[in-house]
Amino acid sequence: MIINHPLLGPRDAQEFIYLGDASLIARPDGLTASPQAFLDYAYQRTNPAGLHRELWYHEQGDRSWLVVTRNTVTHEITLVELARDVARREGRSK
Amino acid sequence: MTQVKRIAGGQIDRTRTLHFSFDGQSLTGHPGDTLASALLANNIRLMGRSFKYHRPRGVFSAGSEEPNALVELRPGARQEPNTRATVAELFDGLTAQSQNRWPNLRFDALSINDRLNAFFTAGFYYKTFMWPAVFWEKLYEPIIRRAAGLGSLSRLDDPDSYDKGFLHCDLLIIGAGPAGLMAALTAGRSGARVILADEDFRMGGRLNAETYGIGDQAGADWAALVLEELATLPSVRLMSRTTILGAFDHGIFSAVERVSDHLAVPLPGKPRQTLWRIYAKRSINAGGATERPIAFENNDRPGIMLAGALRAYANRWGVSVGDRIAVFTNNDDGLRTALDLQAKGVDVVAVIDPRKDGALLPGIRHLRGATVVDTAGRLGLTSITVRLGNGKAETLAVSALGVSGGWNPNLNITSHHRSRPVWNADITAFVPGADGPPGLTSAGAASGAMSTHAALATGQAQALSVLQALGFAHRTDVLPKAEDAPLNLLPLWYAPGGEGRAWIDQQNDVTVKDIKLAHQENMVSVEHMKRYTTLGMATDQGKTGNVLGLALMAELTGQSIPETGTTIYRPPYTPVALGALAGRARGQDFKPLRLTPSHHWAKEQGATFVEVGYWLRTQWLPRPGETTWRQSVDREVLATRKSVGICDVTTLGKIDIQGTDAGAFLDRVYANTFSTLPVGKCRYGLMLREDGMVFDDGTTARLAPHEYVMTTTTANAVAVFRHLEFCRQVLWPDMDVQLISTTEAWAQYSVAGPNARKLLEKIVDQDISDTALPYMGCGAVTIGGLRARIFRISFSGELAYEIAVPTRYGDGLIRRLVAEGAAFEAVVYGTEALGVMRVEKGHVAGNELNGQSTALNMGLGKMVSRKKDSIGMPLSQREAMVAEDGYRLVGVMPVDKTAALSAGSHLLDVGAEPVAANDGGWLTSMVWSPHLGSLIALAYLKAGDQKLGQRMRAVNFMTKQDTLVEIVSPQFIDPQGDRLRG
Amino acid sequence: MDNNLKSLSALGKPTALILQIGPFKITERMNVALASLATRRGQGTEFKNRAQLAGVPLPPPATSERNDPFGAFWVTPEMWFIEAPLPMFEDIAAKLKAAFGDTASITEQTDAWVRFDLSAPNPSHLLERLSNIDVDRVPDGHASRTVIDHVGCYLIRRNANEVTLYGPRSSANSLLHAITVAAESLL
Amino acid sequence: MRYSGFRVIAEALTGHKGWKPLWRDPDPKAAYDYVIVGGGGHGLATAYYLAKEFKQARIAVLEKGYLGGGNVGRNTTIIRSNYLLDGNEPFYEFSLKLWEGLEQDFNYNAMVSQRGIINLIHTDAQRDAFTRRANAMVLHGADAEMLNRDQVKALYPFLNFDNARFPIKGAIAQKRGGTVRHDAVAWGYARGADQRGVDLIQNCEVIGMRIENGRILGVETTRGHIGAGKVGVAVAGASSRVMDHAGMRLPIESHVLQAFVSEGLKPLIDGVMTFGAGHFYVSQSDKGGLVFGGDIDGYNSYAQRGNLPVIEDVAEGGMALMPMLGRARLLRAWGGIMDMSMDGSPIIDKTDINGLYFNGGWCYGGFKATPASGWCFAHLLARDEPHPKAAAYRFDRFAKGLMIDEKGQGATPNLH
Repeated sequence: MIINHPLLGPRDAQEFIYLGDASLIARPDGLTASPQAFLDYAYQRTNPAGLHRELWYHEQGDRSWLVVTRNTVTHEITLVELARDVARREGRSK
Repeated sequence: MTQVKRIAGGQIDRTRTLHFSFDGQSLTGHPGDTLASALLANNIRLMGRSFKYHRPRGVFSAGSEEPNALVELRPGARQEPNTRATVAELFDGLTAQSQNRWPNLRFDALSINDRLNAFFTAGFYYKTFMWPAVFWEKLYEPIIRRAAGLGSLSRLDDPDSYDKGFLHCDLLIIGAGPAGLMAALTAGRSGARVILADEDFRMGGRLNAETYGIGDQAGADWAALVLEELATLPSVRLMSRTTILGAFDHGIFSAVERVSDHLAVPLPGKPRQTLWRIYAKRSINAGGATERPIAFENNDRPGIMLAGALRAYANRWGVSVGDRIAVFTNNDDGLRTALDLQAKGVDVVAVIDPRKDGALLPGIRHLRGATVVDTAGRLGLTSITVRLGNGKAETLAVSALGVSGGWNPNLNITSHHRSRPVWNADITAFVPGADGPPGLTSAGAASGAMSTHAALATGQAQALSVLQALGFAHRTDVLPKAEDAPLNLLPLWYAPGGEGRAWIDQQNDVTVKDIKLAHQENMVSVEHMKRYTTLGMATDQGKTGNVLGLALMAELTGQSIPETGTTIYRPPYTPVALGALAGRARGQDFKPLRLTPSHHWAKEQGATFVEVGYWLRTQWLPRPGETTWRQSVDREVLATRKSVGICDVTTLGKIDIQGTDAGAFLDRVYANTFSTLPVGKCRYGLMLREDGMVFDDGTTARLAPHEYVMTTTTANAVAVFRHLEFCRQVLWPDMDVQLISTTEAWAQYSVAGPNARKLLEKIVDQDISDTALPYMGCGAVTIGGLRARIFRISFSGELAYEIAVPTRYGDGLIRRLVAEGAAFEAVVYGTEALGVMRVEKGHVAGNELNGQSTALNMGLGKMVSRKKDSIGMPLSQREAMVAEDGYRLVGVMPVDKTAALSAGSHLLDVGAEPVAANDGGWLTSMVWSPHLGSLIALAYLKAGDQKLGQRMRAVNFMTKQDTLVEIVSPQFIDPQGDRLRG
Repeated sequence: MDNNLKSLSALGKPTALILQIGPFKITERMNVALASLATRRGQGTEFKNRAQLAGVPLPPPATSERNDPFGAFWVTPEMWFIEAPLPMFEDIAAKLKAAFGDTASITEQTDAWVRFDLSAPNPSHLLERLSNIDVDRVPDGHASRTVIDHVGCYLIRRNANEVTLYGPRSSANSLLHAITVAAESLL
Repeated sequence: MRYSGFRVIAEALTGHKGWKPLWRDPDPKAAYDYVIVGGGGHGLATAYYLAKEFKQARIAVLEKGYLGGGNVGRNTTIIRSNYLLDGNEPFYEFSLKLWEGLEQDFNYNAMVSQRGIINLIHTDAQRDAFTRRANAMVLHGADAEMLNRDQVKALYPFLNFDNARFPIKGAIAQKRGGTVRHDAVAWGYARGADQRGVDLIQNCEVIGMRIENGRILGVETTRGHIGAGKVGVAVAGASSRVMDHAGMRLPIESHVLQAFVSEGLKPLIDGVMTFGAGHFYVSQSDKGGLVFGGDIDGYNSYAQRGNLPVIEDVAEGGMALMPMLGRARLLRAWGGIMDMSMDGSPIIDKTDINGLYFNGGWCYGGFKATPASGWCFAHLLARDEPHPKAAAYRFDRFAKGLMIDEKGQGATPNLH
């Protein structure tokens, strides 16, 4: 696969490490979240057959975490963003 | 007998003679020959045996689709089983032998299977060999396994090397026949970056095997001219002997280039083959088509081959396979075989043509409405039986028969993304589906455009559309004139005769009867049929047989072929040497080596090294007179505890963490707190995974208000860094934290033992007294003015420091430490002694950090601060993970100090049955403590903290050890830590 | 006793390696200091001012830039590796810290890497066997990370005939081995 | 009809006219007591044991494609019970025992062949961990042995003992491990179930579930509505897709695992071998092909095909272990969709919806589990309580912190 890195252009997916669903961005606060909310965050996955937003890390590249929108049936990639930008957009800060 | 079957013409160099041998027989051929063409030239038709029935077999094709003529090529360690003689390029000194036969090719004992064929039907083995049950492994299966397989490996290490590489292009063209050449010319002339790859050693495809022309030249001459021009275009790369193996996601293709397979031995330094990963913006499959046979009884004898192959041998290689030949064809292309051979003076006995209508060939006995229904000849074809249009049978004496049932587009690669081929009734064949790999289109016969004109036209058109899409200026050249004749094919898959067998999959011996049986037993879906009969599972991957089998099943079920199903292909296109896929990564080069700064010194000292991940670390350093590793390790441990020892700890991961939020960041990623750590101090940190299990541990030092250096375990250095980046970029993107690995930047040595300070005082420029540098202190120092770092931390339990200098000075520092240490009888110790001392001290390491253990299990539960949120804290509090009877880290000592003990032993209560219900835990690490004069171990024991002082059994069924042990504190020495603070 | 420790090259030799294999010249460079330079959050403007003042180039992603005595190549968002000559910049991190103050996080990297400079009429003939970077087509100054026989390296195209490789120091021998085997296969 | 050697001979002498279809192709009935979704190994085994061992009737298996077309038809055919943890080992040992009597039980030769499995050891830490495992296996009544380097060399002298980057130091062995002809497992169970009245319905995809008041009433399929007393879902890689019809999210990701076969070779490797320092395992089939594989590709996928890096990685492992393999050829590569769970262990459990049961999360280890999975799922369906051997495979283990994490990798499915 080729991941079109937002800063570096097309790069072989072999350079990346895959983590999983981009829902892992939305980590609940460990002091205030309900146990169920934390369990869902850590363990439950939508696992769609189709568009999937997922986290990839450019380990053999610039070390950026990316959010890749990819079709899990065709492997077509339609969007690649820096995970940091996505995280901020989703309200994460410090 | 020298090449008695040679006839005029062909693209072989008759001025040079190559010597080779087959089954020990010395033979000759010419450059340009394949092994198959050379054997045929020498009138050798029998080349192999089939898989199941051990039927005599000869060449069936003239290309990579060959199912029958498989040989073991080359001698000794280079022996290469199942090599298709049809693609093996002849070289001087080639040796080949036949395979899957015993004692020899002509008399094969297992041809008894052929006589017993009535029993060996499809799937017969599923129905028998079940009684008695033990006979399967003891009797039946060994017999089956002995007969299994085709060729054999030498069992010797492959002496050749392999290479890998990466190529980029705008357009990859697969196949250099008329369509591929036209596409390459069109794209190359416009300046696009083109790779033209062809599996053959001579580009041109079918043009090399045909007599018709392009423009006013012979097809092969046109191809040569085009190739000449392409070679002058700087943006075009011509890759012959290169097979495109697979189409992967996003325009990535794998290709194997057979760099040296046409030589007896690769030239010095050269690989045998190179695996290329090709990144292509667009690609065109111009891989041509493969002829398919018609099934009829005994259609598998040597001398029977595809009609196109028969004329390829005549036209390209100057070989007439037989003196009297016949052709059985249901289409006009097959007629070319008869015409070409007749023109070359070969006796064409008859053309058997099931089509009733149409013109008769001039000067040839053209039997319309006829079929071939049987053949004869034990080791080679001697005659065929023809059912004439009037229903009568006639036997014709022939030594070669060309068969053509039509042509199947080579769409293999277009289905690598599981795109289903589409049935095209016009050409009675499957063509590539529209949903193939994005960016890949097909041209020429591969797309179903069967004439030469259509190949040129589609090749050009596909290239033009690629150029347009990629924004290249381009022009449309006038195509040269070429034949544009229709196939006029009458679908015919099977010409029934009597009760005999008609082969569909020649290599695996799948016959029409097998397909019928599969139908009878309701194995009718294509996949069931294939799996049940093994159709298409052979080394030719069903290139000639699959569609035939499908068509027959369609006839049996009364459905159309597309209703019956399609068959898709998987990579690789043709079988590929595993060596090529592995490339350079073999032997010592399997993975890179990481060497420590003290490596060269340690090697001089005769150290024993051990692999720790990619690192090589010193395991121990034997001294003269020491004959066992234990002597060396005991000495290293005792000397360290008595005076001072030095150990290279560079391999531990070191991550520089800076920024105004660095402390807060560490509080989030560690279970314990770091923001409160004073500058110039270190603290042991425990890092959890989000699921609450311990991930990693190590000391982290605060070098400046906004600068920390974290230590990780050697094993987890990379994973921890990745995790920290995740936390920094994804979870808390606005924290002011910067990360960089400094593992490699510093050569770091542990100096441990009562005299550690005294030794370092001789080396370090600054005051490192207990006051200046207390326990867990750290800071920048210098060594003779050279910048260095010192950390007063201990893994051994002794007074200890880690001293670091820029890596290039690491060799100098170890020599210096050893030299200065001589006054203290200092030792350098390796990972074994390190392990002994950490077990003695009760520190967890890799065996305890197994990813299945909590801080509580390790006795470190209090380190998990619940006052702050940190990774892993929330889930670490789940009920089973905080249970009081969970595993706890304990120490284990044998009651009898001479008793054996081993890691991996399980702990049972004294007197308890050795069953899982009584399993109390297990010994994680075991060492000989020279200090205590006993084997000692760490263990995870259920409710272990409540069992200190109790006696249990440590049981190892593997070594039959059952040792009475006492459960003790995991801190075997100095539990108060007095030595550390000394 | 002489208090000065002797230094060794990443390959474990007292001097730098120079190797000619056919058209390929491989030169180990020991005379380069290296440090990572990262912007502290919220300090972007001041950081850039300081860089300009100090003459430290800050090239955009996937590129390198020279401004003697400094060279720089982009590493990751808001981080660069800065090259400078040794021994003048033996304490490169300290020198940069002096220039950047609290606007940057700076970490010594000189000893973390081995540097091989490859010069040849067509370096891509060799590099296409080692790296998936399209060395022929990337512009001069291109700098990016790549993998060579499982070893993560930085590749900088200086010009059409010269390429720099930075590899992890501990794997220097493995990296050199990969380069030489590939080069020898092209003789 | 009963299969036997005598029958084969008799049929051979009479032109094979008497062989009957392996199974019927019935149209779906309006309703069944039990509807098993998924005609793969686990679904077919469930139906077989429901009928045979638990004496239930009115059972249907719904398969969206052809029987045995999922992972049971695309795996590397290995059986073993060399597990470490208490939650797993009894289950897999139960499965291995069922394998040992399977062919006689369902009267079909699936070529269950216990030629042994070894996992190579390259470090002392691995030896310690494998010793712990071997002892745990023995405590659970399974067989295990530790081999030293010489013993491994005696078994496979052609391994790379002399010039290896990661030298072989020994192995853990399970002699009762081995291989089974994978397709035959599906066919044997299918035939056995069909003979006991189970309706095997192919080309019948479940596209919805009818759930009212917290109870499942049936499934919507491409062949119409089918009513059901109980619905058991055993669809491996499609678990999340099918359970989504019931509005459930699962602790599962779907990943692609590739497997490989070489050209047919004369016998080389008798048993099964895994290479602990590389990502490689291999056995040789009764037809002579080397069957081998390595890691999963590592990203969520439903594509049933893999990519090049894993192919190269696996080949590198093979060459590192057996340098003779350079001259053997890879014949075919294929991909299957693995239901990778969050702790690497399966789930066989009820759901919060009455009458809906789930069987999945097998990762890439489902094949060896087929008999026990079928048996335990049938038990759960018939008795409404978990089989003791599968008691740990519950959904609530994550909430309780009772993960069964053999590899110790945590909630990252692609690392299991």
